[in-house]
Amino acid sequence: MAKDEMNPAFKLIGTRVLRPDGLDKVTGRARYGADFAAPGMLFGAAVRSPHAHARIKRIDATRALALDGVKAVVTRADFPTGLTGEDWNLQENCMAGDVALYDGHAVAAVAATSALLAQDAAKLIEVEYEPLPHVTDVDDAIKPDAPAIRPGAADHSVPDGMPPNVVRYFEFGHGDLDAGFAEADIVRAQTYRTEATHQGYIEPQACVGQLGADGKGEMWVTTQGQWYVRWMCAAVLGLETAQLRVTPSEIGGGFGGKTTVFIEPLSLALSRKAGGKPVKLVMSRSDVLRATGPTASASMDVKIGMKADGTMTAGRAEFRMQGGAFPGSPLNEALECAFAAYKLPAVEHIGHEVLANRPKAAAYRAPGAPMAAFAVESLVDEIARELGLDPIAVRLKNAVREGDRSSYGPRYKSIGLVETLEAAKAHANYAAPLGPNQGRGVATGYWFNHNGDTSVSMAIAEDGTAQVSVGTPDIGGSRASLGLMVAETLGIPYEHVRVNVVETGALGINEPSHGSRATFASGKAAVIATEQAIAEMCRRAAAEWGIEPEAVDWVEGAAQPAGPNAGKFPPMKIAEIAGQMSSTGGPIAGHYEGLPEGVGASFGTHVVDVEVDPETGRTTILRYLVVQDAGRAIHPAYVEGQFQGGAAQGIGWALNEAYIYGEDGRLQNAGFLDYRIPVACDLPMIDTVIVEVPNPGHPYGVRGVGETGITPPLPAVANAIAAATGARLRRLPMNPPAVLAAIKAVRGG
Amino acid sequence: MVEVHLWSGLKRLTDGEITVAVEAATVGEMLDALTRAHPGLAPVIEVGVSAAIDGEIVNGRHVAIPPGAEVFLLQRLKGG
Amino acid sequence: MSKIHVTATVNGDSVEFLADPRETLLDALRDHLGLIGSKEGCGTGDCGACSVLLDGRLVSACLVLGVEAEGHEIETIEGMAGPDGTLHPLQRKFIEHAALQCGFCTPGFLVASKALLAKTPDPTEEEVRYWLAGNLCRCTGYDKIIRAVMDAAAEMRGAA
Amino acid sequence: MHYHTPASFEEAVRIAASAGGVTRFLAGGTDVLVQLRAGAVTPDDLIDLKHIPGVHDIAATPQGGWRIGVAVSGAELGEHAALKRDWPGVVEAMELVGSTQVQGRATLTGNLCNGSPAADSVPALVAAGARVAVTGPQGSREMAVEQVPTGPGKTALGPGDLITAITLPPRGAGGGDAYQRFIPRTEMDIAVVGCAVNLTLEGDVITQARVALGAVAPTVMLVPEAAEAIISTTLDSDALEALVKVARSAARPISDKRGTAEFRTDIAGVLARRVAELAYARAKGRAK
Repeated sequence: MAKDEMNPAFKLIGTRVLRPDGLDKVTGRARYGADFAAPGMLFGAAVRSPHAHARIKRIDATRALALDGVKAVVTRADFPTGLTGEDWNLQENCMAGDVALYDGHAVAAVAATSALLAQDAAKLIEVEYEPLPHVTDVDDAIKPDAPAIRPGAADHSVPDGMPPNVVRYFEFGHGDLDAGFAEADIVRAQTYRTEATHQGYIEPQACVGQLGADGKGEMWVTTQGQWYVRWMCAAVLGLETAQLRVTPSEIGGGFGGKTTVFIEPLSLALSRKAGGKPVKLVMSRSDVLRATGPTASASMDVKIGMKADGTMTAGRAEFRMQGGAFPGSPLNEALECAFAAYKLPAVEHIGHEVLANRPKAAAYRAPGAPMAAFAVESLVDEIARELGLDPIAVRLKNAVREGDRSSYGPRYKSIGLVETLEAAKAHANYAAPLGPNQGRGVATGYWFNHNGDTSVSMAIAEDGTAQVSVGTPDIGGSRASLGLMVAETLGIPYEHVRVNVVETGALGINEPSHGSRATFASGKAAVIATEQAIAEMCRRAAAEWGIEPEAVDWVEGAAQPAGPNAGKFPPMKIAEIAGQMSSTGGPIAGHYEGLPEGVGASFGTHVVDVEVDPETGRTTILRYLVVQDAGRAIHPAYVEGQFQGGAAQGIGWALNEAYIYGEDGRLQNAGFLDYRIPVACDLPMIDTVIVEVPNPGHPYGVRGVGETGITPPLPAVANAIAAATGARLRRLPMNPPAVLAAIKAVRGG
Repeated sequence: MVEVHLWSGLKRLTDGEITVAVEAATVGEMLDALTRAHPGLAPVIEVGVSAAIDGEIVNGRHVAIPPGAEVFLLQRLKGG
Repeated sequence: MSKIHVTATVNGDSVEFLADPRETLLDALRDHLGLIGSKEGCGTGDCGACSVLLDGRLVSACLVLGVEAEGHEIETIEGMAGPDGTLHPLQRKFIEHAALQCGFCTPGFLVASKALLAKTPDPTEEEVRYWLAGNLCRCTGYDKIIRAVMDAAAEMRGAA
Repeated sequence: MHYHTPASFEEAVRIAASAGGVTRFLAGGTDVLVQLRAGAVTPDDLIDLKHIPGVHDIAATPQGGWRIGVAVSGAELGEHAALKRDWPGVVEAMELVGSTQVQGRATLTGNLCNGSPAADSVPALVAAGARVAVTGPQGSREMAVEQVPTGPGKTALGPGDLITAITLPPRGAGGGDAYQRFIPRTEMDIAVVGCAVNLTLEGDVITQARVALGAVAPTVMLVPEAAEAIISTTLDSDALEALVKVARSAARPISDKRGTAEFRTDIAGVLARRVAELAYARAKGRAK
């Protein structure tokens, strides 16, 4: 069915309404993590390891505690023992036990009556370290003779005889690989490497925690998921989960980095030790970069076979990833996304997860997918170039469609890859003339999207306006899109709906705003809850009219008889029903608790033009086009915003962002000066095309849009640089020294 | 019977089998049956897995598996 | 360590506070005066989230000591809308253009953009981008922010 | 930390001389506050110079040069049309330091006293032949800017010494200067390499020149051989080629998080050529 045939005449869906939190955010009133204060509040500071790997021999807080106004010091000794699995990983990462595992690993924390005093006290806590051999590079960490970071950490998946730091091993695939490669006219294999990058949210982690001797606690925190903060803090501290109440603040960016805990359990531990006084902890930017979760770094071997006409016959990917001193790098996600865009008769994936002396990796926008895309989409481009084929034509020839078997096994349901490729091909940017030292790059990207535990409640107010309580913090305008869907469903003005992101006491559990799920999952849940409330309002009207509830329809914000046979009554508007609700049966509300099935995956295609200064190796982005399948854009401006923001992060990852560790294993660029995220003048306007192949699993056709956009830029930029210079870069970042060296290598001098 | 396609890395735990046929009407029953058939899979399933039923990735044990459905076991996915 | 008594004008109001000499103007605004609209994203002058006007000059409040404010005039995001709450055209255009996602960098961008338009009422896109290079945004890719500033500038020129 | 606001340089020197611990002078504060925040340096005494009369002034000297107060911000330099006309290279170099916000505070003197080999304004000051007036416990003296930095984070200023002004010489006829730096992004980075060229023409021929390089040695360095390579030439391709070669051989960079030694050496030559061409065009009145 053609898209426009499926597109009913929505009143609100697809309009660019003003976001409900806009006024607070342009006036400075909106309250973020560090903006909360509680009466009697103390201020905390953490002591962090200056070593990449060191045994903690002694911690002496005597001098700190002697300062007037210092109220509590906590170390690992203040946390419960006996945790296992991910609970133990979380606890160990929040506060080092016997061994500090990376530069920036917290080893103690202190609470005092002012922030300056807490910082002074932290400096007076004496920690005696015995430095141990360290390793930070993924390819070094996987060597058999690398320093063993956590013997015994390997899980059931690791076959015997693997090097000591391999903690997870993974393989999957299908088809006859040898036959596939034999069938190809050209087989190429290359190794690609990406460095770890940070989500780079501008708001550092911040929280105020309060915990009494009775085990009851409160927390105000910037987070993507207040229920995750609750269970994680409870697990780390050995508390009863429901005794903690966690209230999310406005959130200053997360991109996956705020789906876990770092300082939050420390503030509760300090509070408990300080007699239950609330304790505020705010990370510095350098703490954020050293000690919160960046993404993994990857080393990737890829092999692809292709016929001369561009048909891909086989693909193989073997990835090595380090996600810090803990398991949990996005290895399987990376491998499952690697060949997701291609119909391959034979494919094999192998993955090794390795420990290294770096902070525990956290999720970062489409975790794993950008690295995989860098490797696979670069090699597809290399082969297409060698065969003289158009990059979009090659991708169209092999593109997966509905019903095709995916590289990771299951068959695809409705997807829009072909539509994004066609739209990219048709866009003016794909035909724009290029000058000297300029080149064009194309790449596709994929993300599964996700549903997750979801609880939503909605209720009708006395005047017929509506409130919606959701558990997914609003990171990029989700209150606007949820408000649009509820208003559309109810048939009332958008302005009559207030969407609230609520604390953990108000709803059943929710997964965070991650996996591109907020608009899909909370949206679907809100629509279901709204339909319950509508059904109830129809029942109230039916009772009033003395007809069967089934004989009542809901049309444009009013109950009305379903047809001439149902009776002749004037429509009963929502305000009228709401105004009488106390006398017609009480509150009118709806709710949803569950795992909303029907997730729709999202493909995207990016086209970038660059100019490379052949004398300095500096890359300038001239044009950038994002084409992505949104399913349906509820609020197009915020869909475009997700596309543009993902592209900008990907461009940063491609060109200049990287974790730089010294020989001593310490992070050398723990600040925005040398951790170089794109600034306004680094980028052009970012053109967008929203493709809408509606997701049949969502009442309004929504797919998630947040994550796919960061996936194609890494290879798209690499492919454009190759087109501009003839030099192929297979390692990120493609910063000026790297590009200049590559240019010199191909030009012989 | 449901034919469950495993990822090939699990072969070590299933005596080399890459597809396992089990009697199950829901995801939960399928996972329990897999563990009974191949106890080595228990830690894998305990850590968390997703299932794809006719192309749709699901996480709930309650989700029904229609007769003749194509079922894949996948590692639990994360998002950012 | 004794604190110093500081008198300054903030958003047109005379204010007094006691500052530890190590505290920044940003600390003073947020912790002593309750003006939480200016944000700390880095503390090192690299992100612009704490942008304020000091005697009309755009500065990072994290790179000014609280004690240095003595006798000076400071304007923060809280002083940008009119006394009756009427939004400045930049504030309005940021909402209309969806120029914010998380909104954390927004106060800094607004204050910095206001300083730009006071100096350069008809900036080119390139001028806007370079002026705002010290204001980091991680959500938007800057596209809609630049459009909002250009549009506000056009409206303000028309209104003048 | 004690905070002082002396009303004269003499008083500032007295406070510094009587202070026992770590002392820092404060003008723009864009380096001092960053060090304070990082816990790298917490001064016992912080001496704010902004209350001293004249520190905010840009004044013409009787000889036709310029005297720049120690608290003049980069933004104020950039707004001074006459200074910018005479010494566009010095002004553009200072304007490259940090963001617009940092420009509102950062000063030439602070950029110099921070002792960074990558300081943007310093190569331009060196190429311009700028001098500093110093006051200290031993009295007052003058020195050339290139004598001030002695190593990364180190200067020739003794305890209690402080710079009271920077003086630029008269521009004279047929002169032009320029500064460029190389950074990975378009803004907000520390120079990977910086280069300033100041030259004077008679007709088409360069009669005087000074070339300075930044971030390729422990201090900003004046490169007389580079000047010699272009003096008595019309900056033809042979002269430019010689300049590139000399600039590269003068560079003694290290590899660090901002660039490799090889890259820096390469770029020193590229920038020397580009900057010399711009300075030449300015001297000819063909460029702003």
